[in-house]
Amino acid sequence: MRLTCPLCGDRDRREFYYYGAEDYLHRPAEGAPLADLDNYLHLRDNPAGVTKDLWYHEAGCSQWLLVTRNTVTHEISGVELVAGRKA
Amino acid sequence: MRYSGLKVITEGLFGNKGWTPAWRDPAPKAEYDVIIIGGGGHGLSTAYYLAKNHGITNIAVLEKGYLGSGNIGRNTTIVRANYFLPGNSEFYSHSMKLWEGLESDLNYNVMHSQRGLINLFHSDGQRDAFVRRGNAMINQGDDAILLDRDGVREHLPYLDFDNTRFPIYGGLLHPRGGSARHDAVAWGYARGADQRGVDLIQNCEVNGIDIENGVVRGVQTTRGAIRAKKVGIVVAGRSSQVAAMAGMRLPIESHVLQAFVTEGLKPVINHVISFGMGHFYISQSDKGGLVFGGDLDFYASYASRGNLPMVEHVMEAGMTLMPMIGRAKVLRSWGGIMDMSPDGSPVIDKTHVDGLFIDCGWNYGGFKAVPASGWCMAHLMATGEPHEVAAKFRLDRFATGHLLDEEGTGSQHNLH
Amino acid sequence: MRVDGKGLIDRTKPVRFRFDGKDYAGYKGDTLASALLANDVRLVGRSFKYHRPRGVLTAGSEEPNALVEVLGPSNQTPNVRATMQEVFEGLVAQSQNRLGSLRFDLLAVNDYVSPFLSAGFYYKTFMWPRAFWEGLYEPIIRRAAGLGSLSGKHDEGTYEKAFAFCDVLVIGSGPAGLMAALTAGRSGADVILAEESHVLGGRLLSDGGTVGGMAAGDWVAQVVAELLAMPNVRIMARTAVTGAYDHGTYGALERVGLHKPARPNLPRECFWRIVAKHAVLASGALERPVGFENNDRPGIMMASAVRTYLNRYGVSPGKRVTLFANTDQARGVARDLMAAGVSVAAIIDPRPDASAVEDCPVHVGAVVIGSRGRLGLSGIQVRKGSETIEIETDCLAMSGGWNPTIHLTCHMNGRPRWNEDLAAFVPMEGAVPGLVAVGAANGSMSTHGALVTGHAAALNAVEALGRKVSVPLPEAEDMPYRLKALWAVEGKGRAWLDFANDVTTKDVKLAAQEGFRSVEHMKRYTTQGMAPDQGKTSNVAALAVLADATGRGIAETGVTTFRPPYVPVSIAAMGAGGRGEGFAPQRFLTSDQASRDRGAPMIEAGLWYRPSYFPKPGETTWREACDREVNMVRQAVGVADVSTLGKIDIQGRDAGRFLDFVYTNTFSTLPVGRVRYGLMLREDGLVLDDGTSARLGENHYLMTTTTAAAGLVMRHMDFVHQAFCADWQVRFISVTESWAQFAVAGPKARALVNSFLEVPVELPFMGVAPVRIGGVDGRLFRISFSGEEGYELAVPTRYGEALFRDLVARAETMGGGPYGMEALNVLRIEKGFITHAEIHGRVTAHDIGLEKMVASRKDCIGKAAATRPGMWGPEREQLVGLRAAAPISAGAHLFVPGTEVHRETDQGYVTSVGWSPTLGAWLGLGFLKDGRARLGQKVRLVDHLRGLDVICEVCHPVFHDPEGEKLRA
Amino acid sequence: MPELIAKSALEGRSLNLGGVSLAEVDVGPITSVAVLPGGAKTVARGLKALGLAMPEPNTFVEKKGLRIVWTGREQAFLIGAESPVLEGAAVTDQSDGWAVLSLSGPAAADVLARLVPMDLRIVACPVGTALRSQLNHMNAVILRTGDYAFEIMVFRSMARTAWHELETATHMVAARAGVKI
Repeated sequence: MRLTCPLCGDRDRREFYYYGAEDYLHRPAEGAPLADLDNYLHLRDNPAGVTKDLWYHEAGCSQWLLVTRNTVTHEISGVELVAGRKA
Repeated sequence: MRYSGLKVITEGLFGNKGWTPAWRDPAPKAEYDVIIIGGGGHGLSTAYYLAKNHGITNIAVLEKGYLGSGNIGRNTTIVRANYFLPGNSEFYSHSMKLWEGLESDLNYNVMHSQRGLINLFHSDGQRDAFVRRGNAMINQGDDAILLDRDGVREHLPYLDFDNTRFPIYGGLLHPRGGSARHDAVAWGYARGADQRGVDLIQNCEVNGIDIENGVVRGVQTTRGAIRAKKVGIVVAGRSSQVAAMAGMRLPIESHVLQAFVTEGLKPVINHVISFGMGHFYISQSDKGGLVFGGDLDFYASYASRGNLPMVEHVMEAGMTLMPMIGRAKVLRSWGGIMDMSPDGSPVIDKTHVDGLFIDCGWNYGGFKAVPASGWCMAHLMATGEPHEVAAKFRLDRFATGHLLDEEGTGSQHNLH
Repeated sequence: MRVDGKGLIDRTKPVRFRFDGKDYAGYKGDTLASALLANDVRLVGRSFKYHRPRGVLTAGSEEPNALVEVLGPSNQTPNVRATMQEVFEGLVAQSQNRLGSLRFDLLAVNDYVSPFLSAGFYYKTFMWPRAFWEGLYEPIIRRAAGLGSLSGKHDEGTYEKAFAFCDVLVIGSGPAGLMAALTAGRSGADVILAEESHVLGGRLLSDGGTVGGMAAGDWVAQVVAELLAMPNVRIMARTAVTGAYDHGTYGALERVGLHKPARPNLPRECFWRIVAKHAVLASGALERPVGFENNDRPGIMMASAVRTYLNRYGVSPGKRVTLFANTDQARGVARDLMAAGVSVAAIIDPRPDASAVEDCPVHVGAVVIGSRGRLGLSGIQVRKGSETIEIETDCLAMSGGWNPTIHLTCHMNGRPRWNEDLAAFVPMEGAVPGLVAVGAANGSMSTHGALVTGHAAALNAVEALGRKVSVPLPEAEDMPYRLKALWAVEGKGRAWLDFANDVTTKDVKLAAQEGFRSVEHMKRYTTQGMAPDQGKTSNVAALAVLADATGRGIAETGVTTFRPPYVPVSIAAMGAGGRGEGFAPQRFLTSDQASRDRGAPMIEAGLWYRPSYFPKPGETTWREACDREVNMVRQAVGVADVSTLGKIDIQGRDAGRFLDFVYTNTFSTLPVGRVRYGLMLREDGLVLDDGTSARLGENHYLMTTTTAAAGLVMRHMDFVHQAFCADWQVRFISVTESWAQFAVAGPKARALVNSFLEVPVELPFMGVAPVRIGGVDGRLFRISFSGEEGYELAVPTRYGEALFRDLVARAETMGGGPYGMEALNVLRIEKGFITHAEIHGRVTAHDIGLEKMVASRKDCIGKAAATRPGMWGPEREQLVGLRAAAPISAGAHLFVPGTEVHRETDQGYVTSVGWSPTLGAWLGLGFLKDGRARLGQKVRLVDHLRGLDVICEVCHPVFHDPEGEKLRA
Repeated sequence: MPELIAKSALEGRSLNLGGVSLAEVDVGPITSVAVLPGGAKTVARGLKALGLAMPEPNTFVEKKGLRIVWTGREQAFLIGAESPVLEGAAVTDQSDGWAVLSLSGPAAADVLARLVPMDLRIVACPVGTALRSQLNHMNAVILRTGDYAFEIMVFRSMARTAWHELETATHMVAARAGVKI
């Protein structure tokens, strides 16, 4: 399995650490109701198909990556820097 | 028909023509009292215990493939009751008791054998954590023995005690731990449920759940609509897809876990062994194959197959722990779909829809839970109240913070 | 028997080897199978269940029968395919899975009671009496089961793994593979040609014929020579591509040293990870047997195998051969045998319209219905219409047609398509992105078809790579592949499908009869295709029999799942490098050698090694050393290497603001030159780590993490920064490895430290300052994990060893010295300081009494989640101290004295314990329900595993110097 | 207080086998330069004084014995001389954090093929390439310094493991070359 890091290029999966779904990027604002927290930490769409999830190029540039990926075929259709995306 | 050694002899004398089908293959009726979605281990045991414990037999188990085609069809077959958190320890202890009577209860040889499970540890810190676990097991009424290094060497002389990266300090022996023949568990429960009148419907995929003003009415399937008063979702790795049909978003992320079997070998490993410094566990099946596995691949996946980095890590763990298996050749590798939950423990609970129940979140420990999961899901669906040993498996526990986190790794789904 | 003038072996190089204790001779280039057949040895094994005699069936890795044990000086390999093991001088092999000798296997008795051992019988019996399963039945089954044996000793072989990258990976070197490699090679593309066998050419070496107007063998040699001369082409012989994985990654196993005596540093096997932009599967096809009564005797072989042994190895497996085949191609076997002077008893062809041109008896529209010869074939019965013919023969070459070798195309859940004309499954296009099947692997059975499809696939790849090439196509035979599918001949006796697992057509029908109608159910119920060969020659016939028994077509019945590896791969090869200390990197302190010189046992702390204790002469137990070291620190001064703690250098205007966001307490208000203890939560509100952070400058902090969580915290901070505050003025980098840091603790600590400083400095408690030490810029922190007046002295790592040796030497002149992890642990327990034994991932700030550290006026990671109802309240277990006169243990559970010891009455558990020489008592830290409200009470500590049942006093965790006067002295 | 003696991670160890030479190298000071948001221009000016600039990803540039290596997003290691104060960047001394090994010879790329999940042949990895990747189980920075030469930077505390891995791979590659398969 291979990911193309936007900075380092095409790399073997063993260089990356997987955290979870894109939901971890949408941190509830301070004081938000606990239900928002449940969504943020626990509830997931968990699709059998295209999803977006978070990978860390641990052995490379230490950048967090938002990867668009198919959970059935493992096809990867997009990788972008978490730090680079518009807030 | 009742199975026995005598029956095998008498049927053998007449060319085995007399054996009848282990289960019927009926077409789905228009309505049932109860529908169980999912013909895997947990679905079949739920149907069995609804019939056996609660006298409810007008049940349909709907399976999109063949019976036992999911995780129960391919796993490392370990049966253990070595959990330490209240909420888990009583559940798995209950499951172990059911395992110990399963052959006679089902009249089906599931080949459950308790040859002992040893969790190895490689530091003082790990030892203390296993002592806490072992004491919790004994407090629960189960069995645990602390082995020091020499104690481990007595049981497992072939481990590498001299030239290894993480020396063995000792092990926690769980004498009643062991393994069973996974397919036989599915087939035993299927046959038992079928004999009590449960309709096992294969090649029947559920693609909709009918709900009218908050009450479940039945399901839509590839073989037509079927009505029911109560519906149980028992589909492990596919839980999110089926729950979505009822407008539910679950605390589940589905992950691939690889497992391996070698070519058949004369007996060399008699126990189930778990390595503490790199997720690796191994046992030898009755047919002689070494059955072993390790960690998830760690990315969400429904592909039922994994990739080489984790394969290599598992093999390296095997070689540092027991280099004698070096010349054994991996015959087959496969991957399952693990329904990982945010604390590593399962969910057996009602839902916001009246009459709709959910049994999911088994991470990679579902096989040993098959009996108790069925027992408790049946109790919940029949009585509306959770069984006492499964009372803590609530769906809302993540929102309220009443976690059952055995690994202590927090809400990240793939760390359990 | 050996046939003169035939074969590619080297008759000038005889090779002696031993099989089952007997010595034989073969030639270089022979396999164990060809050499045994040359010596008229036909019986080589026993089947799994009924222990029926087994002989060589094929000439490749799909072999189900000829599995042997190869013995080596340092290891023994079970289940080796004799058809793939090349002979070498001194090779020693033996047959396996037998009780007694190969000829007199006592377990063959199973064959006589086979009606009672039909498919799945073991699910229906062995249930009574219950204890007998584990006591009697299972042990017998386990001893009888299994095939080959491991030696049980550590495998001392050398193995390696490697990575390779290419534009085009060609798998298989038959006509299709060679054509593809030649085409891609000439285009200049970067090509790898992998061939499982030890010679290239595939079936061209067996079937002869002409390619491009020359003998097939000559064409092979010419192409291979050209490929070898191309710098952009790498040929990997003896390399089986075992699995297709995501994004063009393939696993492959190279046999590097298995065909020669062991040699130092020469790996036995290499497991390759090959990354290819394009892959061409030219793996050919596997011939399949025909089912008839007793079709499994030694001497009954695949027709193509007989031709391969004749033309590649110069061996005829029999003196009087019969051919039973349903294709025109197979007739070549009889012609080659006769041309080589080997007697052909008859040709039996089930096709009524088949030709009969060979000058030997040809029975058209006839089938074989039985065979004779217990340990080796002696004769067969043939039915032609109503007539039955007896034929004396010692070798039956059979062929039921060919199955394309599609396995790799199905490794990503792709299902193959049933092709009615070929009566075989062919790959579904695109099932594995980037992989194209060509030649017989794709159903193009003729040599011409192989050349055309191999060439076309290579052209597509070359064009996709932006290259151009034109390579003329040599002409070759294009014989139509006309066959009449024959899975099993009707008859009442046992017709064998899976020769290894003893599965008959009756077993498959029984499975259908008992409701196991899905092909996956049938496979599991009968164990069809679950032996080492994974049913490569038998699965299709078995599912055809199932289709017939369940009234469905073969396409509808479908296949079982193809899974990697294509051929079995040793755990040693895939685990290369893992053996011994190779499993994980080792991290060494600069003081490592100095500690070992003092006899300190080094124990693993994550990937680091840290000294456990420093034994003095006369001390026999670790406790004696530990007590001494604790007293030494309390009364004089102790030195300990703490370099393993994580150190993260944080700079920028928003550094303080960032720390406020990741820590529960506030750091932006910390004055320069001061240090503060911080508590870090995970986003789920539970404690992730703790440690001190120092402010070195206006925009410059240095964070310290625990050893265990260093990597975790770095990754967590990178996420928080990049996900939530990527635009803040803050950057950070690990400096863990850049500094060697030593704790100096005890009443004489200040004196010792000052003696090292060029300019002594008066540091307040929790202060930090740059210092000069022995001509070097360092840092001095005044922090204490022991509870004594304590400092930590940091210098660039290159000076670490020198500083440690000097510190220790000087400490010893002051009545102090080095102290190890055991003493460090007791000291911190006496002081109530926590480690990851306490913050084990299920603990909140409230649980450890630090809820006041959660600043109210700012948000931080984990703050919201910590407010969830389940994270508070008396139900939760809180950190307490425990004190007892008698020994206590970590991992024990706590109960109210006098109550029954059971899960329901469990009140908590112990996380850390130690004998405190300072307080003369056993001290512990643990968690107790509503603990802080129960200080002063008694609690019963029970450790079943160590046999302890002790009454303890619950007290405040800080036992020693609760007011901290020593710290602030 | 006597001078503190400095010691390198591998104390200058070296090995020659099968045309491959492996040795510990002293590359002098190593300084991490991490550009703060908006600081690119000021940092560029600072580096210009040394005749250098922030390198492109996966590259390193060498001028008069001073080398600047790409090590991450807007981050580089300045190697070979003390770093000047650089406004607009977080500057951190890394000199003692890394052990540096040089591996050279015709079979150097084959040796690394046993340990690094990257194509290190000259076409894919020309001179001037800097890759942050792995050396078996540890992180490493791999520099292609010559047609047949690499430098490998690993965490100092893991230097012995790095040496052992490279030495073992060198022996195996040599053993293969010594025998016609």
